[in-house]
Amino acid sequence: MSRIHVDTTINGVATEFLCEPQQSLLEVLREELKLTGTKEGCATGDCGACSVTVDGRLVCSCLVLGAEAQGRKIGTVEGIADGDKLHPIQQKFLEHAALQCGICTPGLMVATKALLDANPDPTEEEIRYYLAGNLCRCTGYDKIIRAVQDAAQTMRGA
Amino acid sequence: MARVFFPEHLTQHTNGIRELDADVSSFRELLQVLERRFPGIESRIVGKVAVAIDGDIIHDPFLDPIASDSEVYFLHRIEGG
Amino acid sequence: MSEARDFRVVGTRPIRPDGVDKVTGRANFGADFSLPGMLYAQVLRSPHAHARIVSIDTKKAAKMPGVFAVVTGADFPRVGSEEITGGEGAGDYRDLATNIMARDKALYHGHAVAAVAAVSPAVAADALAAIKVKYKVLTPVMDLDAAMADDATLIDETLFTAGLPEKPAKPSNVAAVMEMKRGDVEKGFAQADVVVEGTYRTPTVHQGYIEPHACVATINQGGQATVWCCTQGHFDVRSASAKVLGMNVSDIRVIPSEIGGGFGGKTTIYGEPVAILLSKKSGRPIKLVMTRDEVFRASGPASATKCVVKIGAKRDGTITAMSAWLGYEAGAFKGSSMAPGAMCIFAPYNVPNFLIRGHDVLVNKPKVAAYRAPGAPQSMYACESLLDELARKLDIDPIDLRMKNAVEEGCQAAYGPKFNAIGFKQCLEAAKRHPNYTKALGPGEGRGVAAGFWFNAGMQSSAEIHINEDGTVTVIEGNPDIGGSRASMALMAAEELGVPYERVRVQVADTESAGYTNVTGGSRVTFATGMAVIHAARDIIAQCKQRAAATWGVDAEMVDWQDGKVIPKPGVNAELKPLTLADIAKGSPRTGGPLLGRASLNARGAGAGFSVNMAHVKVDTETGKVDVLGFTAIQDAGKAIHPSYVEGQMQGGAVQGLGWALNEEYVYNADGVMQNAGFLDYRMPVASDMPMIDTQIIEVANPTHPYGVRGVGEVPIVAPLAAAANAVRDATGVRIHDLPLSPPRVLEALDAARS
Amino acid sequence: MQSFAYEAPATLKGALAILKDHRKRKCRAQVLAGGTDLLVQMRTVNTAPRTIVDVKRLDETNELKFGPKKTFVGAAIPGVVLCAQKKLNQRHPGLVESIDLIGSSQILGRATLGGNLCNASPAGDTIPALIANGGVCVIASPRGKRELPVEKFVVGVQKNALKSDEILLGIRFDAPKPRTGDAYLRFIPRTEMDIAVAGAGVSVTLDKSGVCKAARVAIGAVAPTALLVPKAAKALIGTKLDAEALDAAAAAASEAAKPIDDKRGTVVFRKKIVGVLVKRAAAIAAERAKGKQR
Repeated sequence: MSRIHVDTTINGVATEFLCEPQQSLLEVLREELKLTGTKEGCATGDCGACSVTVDGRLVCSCLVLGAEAQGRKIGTVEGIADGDKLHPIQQKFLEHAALQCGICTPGLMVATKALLDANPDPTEEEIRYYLAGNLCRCTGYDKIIRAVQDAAQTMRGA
Repeated sequence: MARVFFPEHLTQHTNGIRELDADVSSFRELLQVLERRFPGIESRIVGKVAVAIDGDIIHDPFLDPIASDSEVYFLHRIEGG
Repeated sequence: MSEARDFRVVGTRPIRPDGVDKVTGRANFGADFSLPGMLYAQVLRSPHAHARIVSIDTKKAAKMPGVFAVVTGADFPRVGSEEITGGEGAGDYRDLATNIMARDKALYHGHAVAAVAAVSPAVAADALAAIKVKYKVLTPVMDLDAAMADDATLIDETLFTAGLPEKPAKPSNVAAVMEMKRGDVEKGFAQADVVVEGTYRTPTVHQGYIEPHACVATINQGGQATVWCCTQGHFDVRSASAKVLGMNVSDIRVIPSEIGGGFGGKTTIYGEPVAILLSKKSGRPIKLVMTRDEVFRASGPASATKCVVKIGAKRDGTITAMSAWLGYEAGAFKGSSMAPGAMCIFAPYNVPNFLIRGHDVLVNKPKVAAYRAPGAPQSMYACESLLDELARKLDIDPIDLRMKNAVEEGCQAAYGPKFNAIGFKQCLEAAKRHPNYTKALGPGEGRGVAAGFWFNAGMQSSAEIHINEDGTVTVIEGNPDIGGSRASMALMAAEELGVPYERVRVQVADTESAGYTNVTGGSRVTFATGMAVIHAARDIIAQCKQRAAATWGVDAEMVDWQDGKVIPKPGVNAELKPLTLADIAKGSPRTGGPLLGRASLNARGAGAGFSVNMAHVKVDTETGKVDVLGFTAIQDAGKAIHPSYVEGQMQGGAVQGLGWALNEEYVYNADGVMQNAGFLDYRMPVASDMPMIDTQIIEVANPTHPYGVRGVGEVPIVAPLAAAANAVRDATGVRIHDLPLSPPRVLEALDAARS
Repeated sequence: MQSFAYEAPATLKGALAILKDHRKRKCRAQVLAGGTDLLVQMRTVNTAPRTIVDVKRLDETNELKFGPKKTFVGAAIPGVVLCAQKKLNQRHPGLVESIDLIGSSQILGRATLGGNLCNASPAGDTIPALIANGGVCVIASPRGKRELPVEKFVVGVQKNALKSDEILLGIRFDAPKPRTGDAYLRFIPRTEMDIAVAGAGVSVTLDKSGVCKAARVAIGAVAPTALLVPKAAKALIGTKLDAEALDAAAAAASEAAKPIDDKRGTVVFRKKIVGVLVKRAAAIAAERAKGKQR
C-alpha cells in the first residue's frame, strides 16, 4: 500500500504528511500529527467531537480523507486561541461552566467559531440547530447555548 | 439499649428475627454480640451490607460508636454511578 | 457538625482550574496517550447473542506480518468465584473476568472472544478476520418474560436463585430475589378508598458518554504494569485488573487520564487487563480503544425493567399501602441495580404498609453497569407515574398529593433508617410556588410533575495538601474530575485556609501518588473527598498554629487561626505580627520542614437527595411526536459549593432522563443483535431537541458534612422519566406505560384511544 | 489483490479515463463527492479496497447555473453552499429544504446533491424533492453525455443507474412555471441528526384563480426507492387544494407506500405519517405558489 504525500496548511502552518489512501483526516491529525485536541466520539459523523474546518467550512474530520487535505487550509481546536490569549468563545465557555467532562468541548469550540464567523448574531434556535451535530451528554446544552450567546455579544462588541 | 433492625434477606440468618435490642457502645461490640447469638452472621455482614447508625449510612463500620438510644439498620450496599 | 456560617469563596462561581486545557485541546483524554513502540489492539467479538464456543483457531492470525500477540480466554488465569464488595450490582470477580474475555460461552452479541496486537489498526483488523471461531449457536434469551418463563433456556446452568429461604431445586435465569416489607400490605389496601395499579416497562439504555473506553498499558519483564486509562476510579481499575490477572495490586500502577463522561459506565473494567496481557505477550506497549459500536454492544448499559406497582389511598390522599413487583435485567451476568431500585421506589413517602419484591434476571445482553442513580429511574418512573394517576382519580393536585405523604426529618425511610435533615418538602413547596407550575398551557400541551430520590454515597477518600514555599496551595486527591470537581476541591481548600481560590491548584493523582479513594460516582466526590480536603486543610491549620507558636516562643494554646493567619490570643505579646500561610511556609525549614496536611476517611452520613421536576410538552397528535417546551429541575443540594456545576448536574441529568423517556432504547432483532449501535439511531437528545432547563437549588444543610454538602450528581436523572410521561398524559389524556414515548408508540396509543 | 488508492483528477477527461481503465482491468473504482456516506460504508458494511476517485476538483461537478429557462446544479457542490443560494431558494425552496435536512452543519459542509442521489438510500431526503421538481440527471461517460429523470436514476436500495465508467455531473431543472411552489417535509423522532422515517416532496402549479393545474407528489423512506405518486397528484389537480383535496392526496400517498418495519419505524406508522407529510407539504407548496401569484 503506497502512502500518499500531502501538502496542507494546519492552523496557518504549512504542514506535510504521509497517509494511507483510506485514512481519515481525523486519524491523520491524531495519529500522524499528534494533534489530539480533535476527539473521536463515533467515527461516523454523528457526534461532532472531531469537528474541524477545511477551507473555512465546518466538517467532521472523521468523514474527510487525509488525502483530501492536499492544498487545503485545515483549522482545529489548537488554532482557536490567539497565541497566549484565549478566544472569546473559549473564555465564555469557561465563565459559563459550559463544559463538564470536556470531551465535546474542542468540537464545540470549532463549530461555534464557524457559526459566529458566518452569523454574528444568531437566535437561540439558530444556535441550537447549528450545533445539533455536536453531542454533549453532560450539560443538557443549557450553559453551552448561554456561553455561545454571550460570546457572540462579546465578539460583536469587540 | 440500642435497637437493631435486620432487612428481609438477613432474617434468614437471625432465625426470622427482624429486630432486637443490644447493649453495646460500638459497632464492633454489636458484631460480637450478633455473632455469638447467630453464629456465622458476621460473614454475612462484614463487607456485604451497609449499616445505618442513627440515619448515617456507613460502608464497613467498625469502631463507630452506638449510643443507648441509637437505631442500627442493616441495608444493601449502595455505591451509585 | 455542619456550621451555619457565611462562606467567603464557597458558593461563588470561579473558572475551573483545568478549564483552559479543556477549551484549547490540551487536556489528554483516554485515547490521547501514546508510547514509543506502541501497538494497536483490537478485539474479536461474538456475532451471536448466545452460543457455545466450540473452538478458536488463532494460528493464521498470529503468523501474519505486523501481528505481535493474540490472546483468548485460555490465556487468562481462571478466576474463582468471589463477591466484589463494591456497591449494588458489583457482582463476582469470576463473572467480571468472563465478561472481559469469554471462555466456553459467548453470552451476548459483542462478547469478547479474542484480541490481537499489531503495528496498525488496519493490520489488527486483518488479523481479527483471520481468527476462526466455531460456535454452536444457542437460543438467545432477550427479555425478562422470556428469561423467567418456566421453559426458559438457561444462560448459566449452574445459577441458582439467591435470596430464597433455601436453595431451589432447579437452576434459573433469576439470579436473585429480594423482599422488603412493612406492616400488612393487604390490610393497607383494604383500608384504601382508592386503589390504582399499573405495569410499566423501561428499555435497555446506555449512559452515552461521548468518549469511548480507552487505555494504554505496558508491563515489563519484572511483571510491573502501568496503565493509562479513562476511568471513574483508577483504584478500582487496579484492584479489578489485579484480580482478573492474578497480579499483586502493588504491581499495577494506574494513571487516570481526563475522562470524557462516565455516568457510572466507567466504574468497571473492560480492555485494561486485555491490554496488559497483550503487552506481556508482545513485549510492547498496547493501545486499546473501543469503537462507538463496541461501546454500545459490549460496555455496560442500564437494566431494562418491568415494574408492577399498586397504590392504595384514602379520599384525602393519605397513602395506606403500596406494593411493587420489580424485574431488572442484569445482562449476561448477575448483578443488576435491582436492590437500589427497590430501596428507592417508595423512599420519598411515608407508607404504613408496603411489600416490594425484586428480581435480578439474566438475559443475553451485555452485563449492565451503573448508570446515574442505578436502578432508581426505572422503579421511580413506575411509582411516580402511578401517583399521577392516583392524583387524577382523587382529583388532588399532584404536588399536594406528594406533600401529604412526603417524608421529612425523623421519618423512617422505606429502606430502613430514619432520615436526618432532608429537603423533600422544601422542593415540593418550591415547585408549587414556581411560575412554571402555573404557566398557561397552549393546545396540545401538557405539564407533568414527578419526584426523585437518591441516597448519595460516602465511602473512602484521601487528600493531601502541600503548602508551597510561596504560600500557594497544592491539593492532591484521587477522584478523576468529570464535572468540575477540581474547582469544588479548590474552593473548599481556599475556604478553610483563607487563601484566594486562584492560589489553590488541584492534582488528580495516580494510584501510587494519592491515597486510596473510591470511584468518582455515587455523588460522593464533593461530599466525601471534599470532607477529606477540608480535614487535610484543618491538619495544615493545626500545624501552622504550632509553628507560629514555636516561632513566637509561646504555647500553642496562646495562638489562634483567623482568616488565613495565625494571630496571638488577646493578652499575648502585642508586638507579635500575625503570620500568614505564606510567612509560615517561608519559615517552614526552620520550624520542622515542609507543610504537609493529610486526611483519609471512610465518610459516613451522605445526605439523602431529593428533587422535584416539572416537564412542559407539546404532542403532535397526527405524528405522535413529543416536543419538550420547558423543563424545571428543583433539587436539594445541601450546600452548593460551585453553583454552576450543581446546576450543570441538574440540567445534564434532566436531558439524559428526557432522552430515556422519549427516544433512547436498545433495538434488538430476533437473533439478539442490537440494530441501532450508533449515535445515528440510538438517538440521544441534540441541542435543538431541548429547551433551556430551569433550575432551582434548595439548600438544606447535610448535618454530617462540615459545609452541609450532600451529593447532587445522580438525583437529577431520576424524576424526568415520569415527569415527561405525566406531561404526555396531561397533553393527550392517554397514559402510555412503556418507555420510550417514541412517536410510533405515542401515535399507536392515541389512535387506539380515538377508535 | 487490489489495494486502496486515491485520485483527485483535475479534469472530467482525466476522471473518466481513470474509471474506464479500472473497468477494463476489472478493478473497483468508486466516485467520491462529499463522502459522508461513502466513508462510513467503507469502514463498516463494505471494507474492500478500491480506488477512490474524488470528483470535487472538476469544473463540471461544481457548476451552478441559473438560466432563464433552466437551472443546473453541479453534483459535487456541498449542501452548505447550495442552501445559501438565493436563486435556488427562489426557484425550488422545497429542494433547498431537503438539502438542508441532510444532516448537521458538519455534514452539510461536505454532503452533496449528487452524493445523496447516487447513494440511493430509500430515505435520501433530496430524492423526493428532486422528483417533485422534475429533476433530470446529467451523466458523463467515455461515450459522451446522457440524461435520465431522477425517478429513473434510482433503481433500488442503494442502487443507481450509473455504469461503472459513468459520472453524475449534476441535476438539471426546468425553471418553475408561474404560480408554482414546492415543499419537502420529512418525519424524524428528533429535530435533527436522524434519517427520515418518511419524507414527502410536493410541487404544485396554480392557475390565476388558485386552482391546481399541475402537481407532482413524491414520497421517500416508504419503499425501496422514492416513489412518484401520480394518484396523489391527481387528487390535487383541479382543486383549490382545500382540506378534502389534501386528505385525498394523503390517502393516496399512504396507499402507495410500501414500507418495512425496521429500527426507524413500523409499516403502520410509516403509512400514516407519509400521508400527514404529503398533506402538510402540499399546503406549504400551495402557499408558496400563491405567494408567487403576482
